[in-house]
Amino acid sequence: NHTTETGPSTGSAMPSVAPAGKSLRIAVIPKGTTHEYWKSIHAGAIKAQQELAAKGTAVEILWKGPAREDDRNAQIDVVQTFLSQKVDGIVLAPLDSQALVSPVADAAKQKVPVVIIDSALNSTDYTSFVATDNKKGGLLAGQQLAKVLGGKGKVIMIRYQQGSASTEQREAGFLDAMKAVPGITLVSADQFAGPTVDTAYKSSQNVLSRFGSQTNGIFMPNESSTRGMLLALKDAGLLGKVKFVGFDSSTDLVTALKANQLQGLVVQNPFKMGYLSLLTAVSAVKGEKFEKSIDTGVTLVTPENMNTPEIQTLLNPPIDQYLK
Amino acid sequence: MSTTASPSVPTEPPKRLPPMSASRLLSLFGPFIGLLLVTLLFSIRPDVREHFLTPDNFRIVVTQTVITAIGALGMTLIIISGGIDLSVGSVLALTSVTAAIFLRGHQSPWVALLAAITLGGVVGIVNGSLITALRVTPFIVTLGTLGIARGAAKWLAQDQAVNAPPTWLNNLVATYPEPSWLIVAPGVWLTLILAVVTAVVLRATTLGRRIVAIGSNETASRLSGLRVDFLKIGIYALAGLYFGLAGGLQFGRLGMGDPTGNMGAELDVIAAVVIGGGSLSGGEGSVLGSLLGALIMALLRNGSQQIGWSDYVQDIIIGVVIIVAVALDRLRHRKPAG
Amino acid sequence: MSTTASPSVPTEPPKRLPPMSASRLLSLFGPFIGLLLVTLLFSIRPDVREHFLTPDNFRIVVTQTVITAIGALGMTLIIISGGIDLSVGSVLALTSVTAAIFLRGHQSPWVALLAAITLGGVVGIVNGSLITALRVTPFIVTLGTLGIARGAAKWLAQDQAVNAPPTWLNNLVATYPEPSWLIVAPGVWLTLILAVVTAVVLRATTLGRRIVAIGSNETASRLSGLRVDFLKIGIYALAGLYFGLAGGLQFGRLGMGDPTGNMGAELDVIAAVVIGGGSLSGGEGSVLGSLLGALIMALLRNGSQQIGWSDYVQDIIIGVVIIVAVALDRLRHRKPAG
Amino acid sequence: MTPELLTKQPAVLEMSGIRKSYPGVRVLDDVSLTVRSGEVHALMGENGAGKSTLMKILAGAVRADAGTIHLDGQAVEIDTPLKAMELGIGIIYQELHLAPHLSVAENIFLGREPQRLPGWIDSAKMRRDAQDLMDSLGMTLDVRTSVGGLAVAQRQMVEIAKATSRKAKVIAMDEPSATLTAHELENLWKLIRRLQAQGIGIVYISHRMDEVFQIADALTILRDGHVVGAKPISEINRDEVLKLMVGRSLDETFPKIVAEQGQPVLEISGLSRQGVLEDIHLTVHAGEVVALAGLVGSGRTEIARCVFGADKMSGGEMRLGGVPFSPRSPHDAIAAGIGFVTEDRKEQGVLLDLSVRENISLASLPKISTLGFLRRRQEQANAKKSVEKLRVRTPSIEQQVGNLSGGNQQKIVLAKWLQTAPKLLILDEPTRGIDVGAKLEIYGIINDLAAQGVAILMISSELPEVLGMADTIVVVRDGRIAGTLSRAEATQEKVGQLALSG
Ligand SMILES: Nc1ncnc2c1ncn2[C@@H]1O[C@H](COP(=O)(O)OP(=O)(O)OP(=O)(O)O)[C@@H](O)[C@H]1O
Ligand SMILES: Nc1ncnc2c1ncn2[C@@H]1O[C@H](COP(=O)(O)OP(=O)(O)OP(=O)(O)O)[C@@H](O)[C@H]1O
Ligand SMILES: [Mg+2]
Ligand SMILES: [Mg+2]
Repeated sequence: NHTTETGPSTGSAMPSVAPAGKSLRIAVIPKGTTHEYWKSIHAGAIKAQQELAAKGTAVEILWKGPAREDDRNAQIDVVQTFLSQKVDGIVLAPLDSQALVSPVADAAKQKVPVVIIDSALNSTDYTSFVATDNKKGGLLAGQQLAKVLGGKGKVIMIRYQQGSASTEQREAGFLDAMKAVPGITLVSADQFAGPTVDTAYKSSQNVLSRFGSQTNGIFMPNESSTRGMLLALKDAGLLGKVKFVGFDSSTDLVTALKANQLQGLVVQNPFKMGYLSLLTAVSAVKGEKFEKSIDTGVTLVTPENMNTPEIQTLLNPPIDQYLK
Repeated sequence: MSTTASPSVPTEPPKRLPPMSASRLLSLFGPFIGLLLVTLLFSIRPDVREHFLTPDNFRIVVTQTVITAIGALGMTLIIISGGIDLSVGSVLALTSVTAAIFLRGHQSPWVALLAAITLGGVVGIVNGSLITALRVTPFIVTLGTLGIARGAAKWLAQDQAVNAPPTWLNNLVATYPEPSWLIVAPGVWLTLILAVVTAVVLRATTLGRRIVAIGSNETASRLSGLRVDFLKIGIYALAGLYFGLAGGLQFGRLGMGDPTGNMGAELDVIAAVVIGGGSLSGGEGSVLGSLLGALIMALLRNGSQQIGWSDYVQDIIIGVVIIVAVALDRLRHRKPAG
Repeated sequence: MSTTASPSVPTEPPKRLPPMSASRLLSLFGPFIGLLLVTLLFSIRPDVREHFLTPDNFRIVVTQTVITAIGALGMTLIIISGGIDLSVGSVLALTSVTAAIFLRGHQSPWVALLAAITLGGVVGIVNGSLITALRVTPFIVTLGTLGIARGAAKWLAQDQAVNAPPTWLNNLVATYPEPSWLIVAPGVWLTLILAVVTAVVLRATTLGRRIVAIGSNETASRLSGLRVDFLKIGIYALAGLYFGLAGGLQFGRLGMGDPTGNMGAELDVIAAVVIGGGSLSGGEGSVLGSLLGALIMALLRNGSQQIGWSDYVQDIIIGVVIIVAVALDRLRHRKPAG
Repeated sequence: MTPELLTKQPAVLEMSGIRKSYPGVRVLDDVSLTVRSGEVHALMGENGAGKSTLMKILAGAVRADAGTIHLDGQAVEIDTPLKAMELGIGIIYQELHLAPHLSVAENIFLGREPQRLPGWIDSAKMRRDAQDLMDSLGMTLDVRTSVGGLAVAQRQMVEIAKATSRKAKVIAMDEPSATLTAHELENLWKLIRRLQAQGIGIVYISHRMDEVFQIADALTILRDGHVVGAKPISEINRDEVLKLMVGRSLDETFPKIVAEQGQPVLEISGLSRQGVLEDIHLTVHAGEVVALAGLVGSGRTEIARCVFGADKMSGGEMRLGGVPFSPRSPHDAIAAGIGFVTEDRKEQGVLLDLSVRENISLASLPKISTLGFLRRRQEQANAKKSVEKLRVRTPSIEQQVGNLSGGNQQKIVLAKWLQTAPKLLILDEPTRGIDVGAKLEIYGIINDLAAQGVAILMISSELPEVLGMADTIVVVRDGRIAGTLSRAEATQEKVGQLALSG
């Protein structure tokens, strides 16, 4: 159980905000808890916590997400409950750009700083925004696919789920990239993969059954959909024959990349996101200086560049080192 | 008014019933016992209690309960009449999207809310009509409309969350209401008023008694000259109005219409009714019980989070509480075995 | 009374039954009609038909059906006995995670599969025992275990998908099986064998007869000497074994155990049974029907995606088909009113 | 009313040319029925003759294929129960139809509750009116109690109150007396006389010949869906009625054969059950028929349920075949050789959705199976034999039991238990709703069983049956044994007196 981690309390440098012996309580609220992506964020936050502790600021991380990544109500409830617990600061990956506006406004009223991570929020009440440029990610993926296709061919994109802002931006970015290449036609871009690998697998099978024989390239906008498509390609005997670019990383996907079953993965830096967001939140609580907006960057990983040390740290964030 | 006809205690064996026995006391306060137990559970640890037993937290929990509670009121009517409605989650999404679309089209908030309520009623009429016309069980019809309403919501919303400018609708389920003398959100008061109205309808009106009669023995009701089909359509329509209202409030809560939201809400709503003493075979159910059932579930989620239990502990505990609550309820009024 | 029947007793068809009426034909081929209609629907457009009506696509669809179909077989037993099980989705997740964990721990695939099946049976025993011991309706008990099993899955998996090395389990539900003379995945054959066994149990054994009897009138069954509680536990346990097997195959299909997977699968499984002629009030249900029900639903999704309908059109069409299929079924054997 | 006066009365109800078929069965064929104002018109016929169906058509619960109905000389179309009610037709169905979660008062006034304002129930008035009704029926029953907890006879009285409380021109009563004992029956008859005086026409269905000749003014007899006779009661006698009903002459006296008694099979001593039974002593020998007599609610069924393991006893002991016996479930009791024909056939006796064959074999599945597999042929053969032996009127053994007439369903229950070849057979109201011919067959079966050494414990509310068939009569009152009489010493008066006051 790693729900709450308490750093060693070695007294505080700022007794006015955090009286001696009492640590700062920062709630970190992901969109979900199951994906490796969120674990990396958690690990990054813990790294920041340990560094802060070493500098004499004790921070308690309250890690809690909604059960499902599409349950806006549940995430609102989580935020509100933390507010009633009087946490000192909040790091939030909003499930939705609109739905979380009012709880964040509540936080602002109570003078609790909120650092938004991962996805945007339609509001000005937050303290700082630490995120990836998802549209740029989609664009990178599209450019890579166009490159490996030699600028022509038929392409499939299966969307993730309705109402998921970050993947919608990736999809939009990808479509922009495709539009820029006249030799490429999109044969299917309006089906959805659904929330799990299983749903993505079925969806991919069905779409491939119709278009598989004529398809040259594929893009999938997140980890579970990329995984599902890999399974479907394997079934259809198309692994390696169709050019395929995915998004996000996991052990399986990295293996596929190595085997040249994927020609590219666009990865974010969730570890850095978690790390920076906690530091930013603590700075805000303590009234120190902080950045209003931080881009943690997207990187295109290809079979060629995947063994470079920078990419290796991106692909294998030191999760185990921080999360037992 | 006759008090023995209370829908929550209908099957007590009549003759040998002691006037105010332990079992009768239990049956009156039974639903509160669950509430009390859950509250105690989270008040043991002082560090949790400190944040749990506060007016602020109470405010948060009751506000979180509103949508499930209003849904549960409608569902209580349906379940007492021997039916069930699985389409609630989808209808919440559909009507909240509708409210958002109206607002986005610069209609007044009143019109938007009314549109949501009306659409809820329309879906109810469709459900009721299909059930009576096709003679298909409510479970299946509403499983079908679950898909249809969800599809309609996605279609209306063009597969995207529908944002709308803020209006007073957003204040309806705000945790800190304006004006602040309201103490809790207007939506909470609305829920209470609706609950009283529903309880009165069930106990004191012909409609209410007929709802119980249909759930208790449909054939007998038909043979007694009740227009069962007509009544059923009416019940689903009425409940649909509640669901539409809940959808309107759901819009207010999020400030947007989410076509993929509230999935699985039907199970929460049904669980609330059954925890509160409703019987899925019809004829039994209590308005107060359903409200408390909804509250218990919200309290459980809230408390689990405050105590810092993981997601899976929460899943497990809520599952256990549902079973235990209903088991206690069965002990209260045990039926003679066959 | 004599128990040794003389073999000479004539067993010609009962006297006044019309030899082969339209309604009898309908009731035999009814479930196929739905299948045919759906197939026709997607075969109208030549460009879709070209890819839809192919052996390869058939292979894909039947393979996708396997898990729902096996679940539906177990659910058929439960529904015929007058019960219901909402925990299926969670049990699928729990048992697929279990299989993954065993494999990751370097157990043989046989052990992993057996573990999944056994655990499914254990959850079934728990469900059955709670239902009979607490006298709480199956809907509520399994709503509770839905949460509990889901929580257990997340806990076992430590909130993460559990990856495991590939074994022959992954071949069980592969679209192109090895050896290739199998034509379809071994899992499909397994499903068919299980279906035959289940149908034989239901029609030709005392157990089957008792399952039907309990679903038809529990009190009368008890008074006729059936050990109803014992049987019920057995039925949920047996169905649990099916669910466990389905969970094992689910693992095989993905090559991983996903603790958050298969949410809502219970509704698919129940819908399959009911589309196939099962009645939620017990006593009725057909193995063949349930299989076809599962197939119809998979075919609908497959076809909709091939034809390129949007998600919402799919939602709506599937909803409509569920209602229409059951309405047709009701026409087939209409019960006397009043 | 005298017959002469009656024939001058106008007809309130005229049904003519009524036809009704179900798949495979023609139930009613050109049936006519004329009921005059103030007349009690008995409708008689064997089980499955079509009596209930005719009444359901009258009440709008079933639609006829053809035929006309006139009320007060005017042709009417009755398509729903509501319509029938509005036209002034009241009915007491053979199978009770009450809402268990509602109170007695609410059931009586369901659908036409007294209202203060439109839609608002005036519950005080409703309660008063209901109480008055029950009082006038001689029932001491608080109308606020919910129907779910009432005994069958009490529910029957609620049905009667419900049907008669409406402003009706015609009231149909489908075997109202089947579940009643003498006391309630007397009240029912008083009520019928009152209704009669108001000029209401009454259709009265019963299989009890005595009753019919006591209360009816005229009589219509159905056989196989045809009217085979319609006469004023004064122009017909019992033998003729019997002959018309069954198509042959019948000797109506009880065919009791006293069998040789063997060892005690069931010995009950000091049996009690909290709040229901106290200190019951009872012995049934092989070949003996012991009848439990008593008023409704006296606890006879409870005794049977305890013996059968369906209810737990709280004190006392039982021996079966000389060895101590304490069944924990019906399963135990059946395994030990007990059979139990329950009184409530719809809830506890038959499985309405299943076929005749499946119902008959339900309690004896182990006997017709090998290693858990059913021997289908044997099952069919057994079912056929039973159907023939008990003369069940059914198109086939595959017919759903729910489609059989009430009396035929009762025969299926009996057939089911005969399959188990019990040592002790408990019969709770075994001839309820059974026609005269079939009754005689059942009595014959009881004789046969007794002759084979089966012990029989019979519960019956029909005194003549008790007196006619029992070797020993045990009278139960308020959960205690009020007295035991041998066949020789028992008379109607003695039993009645014991049942009422000891
Ligand atoms: N829904 C139905 N489907 C098929 N057959 C039916 C149906 N309802 C009644 N029957 C048949 O109609 C015939 C007449 O039934 P009905 O109930 O009218 O008999 P009854 O004269 O009232 O007999 P009883 O004295 O046993 O009550 C029976 O043979 C019965 O099997
Ligand atoms: N479900 C019940 N709840 C409460 N009391 C009951 C219930 N069932 C029966 N009783 C009461 O138990 C007593 C014994 O009933 P029982 O059925 O044994 O009587 P009985 O002599 O067989 O009468 P009947 O002729 O109606 O069958 C009655 O007072 C009855 O009202
Ligand atoms: Mg009848
Ligand atoms: Mg009795």
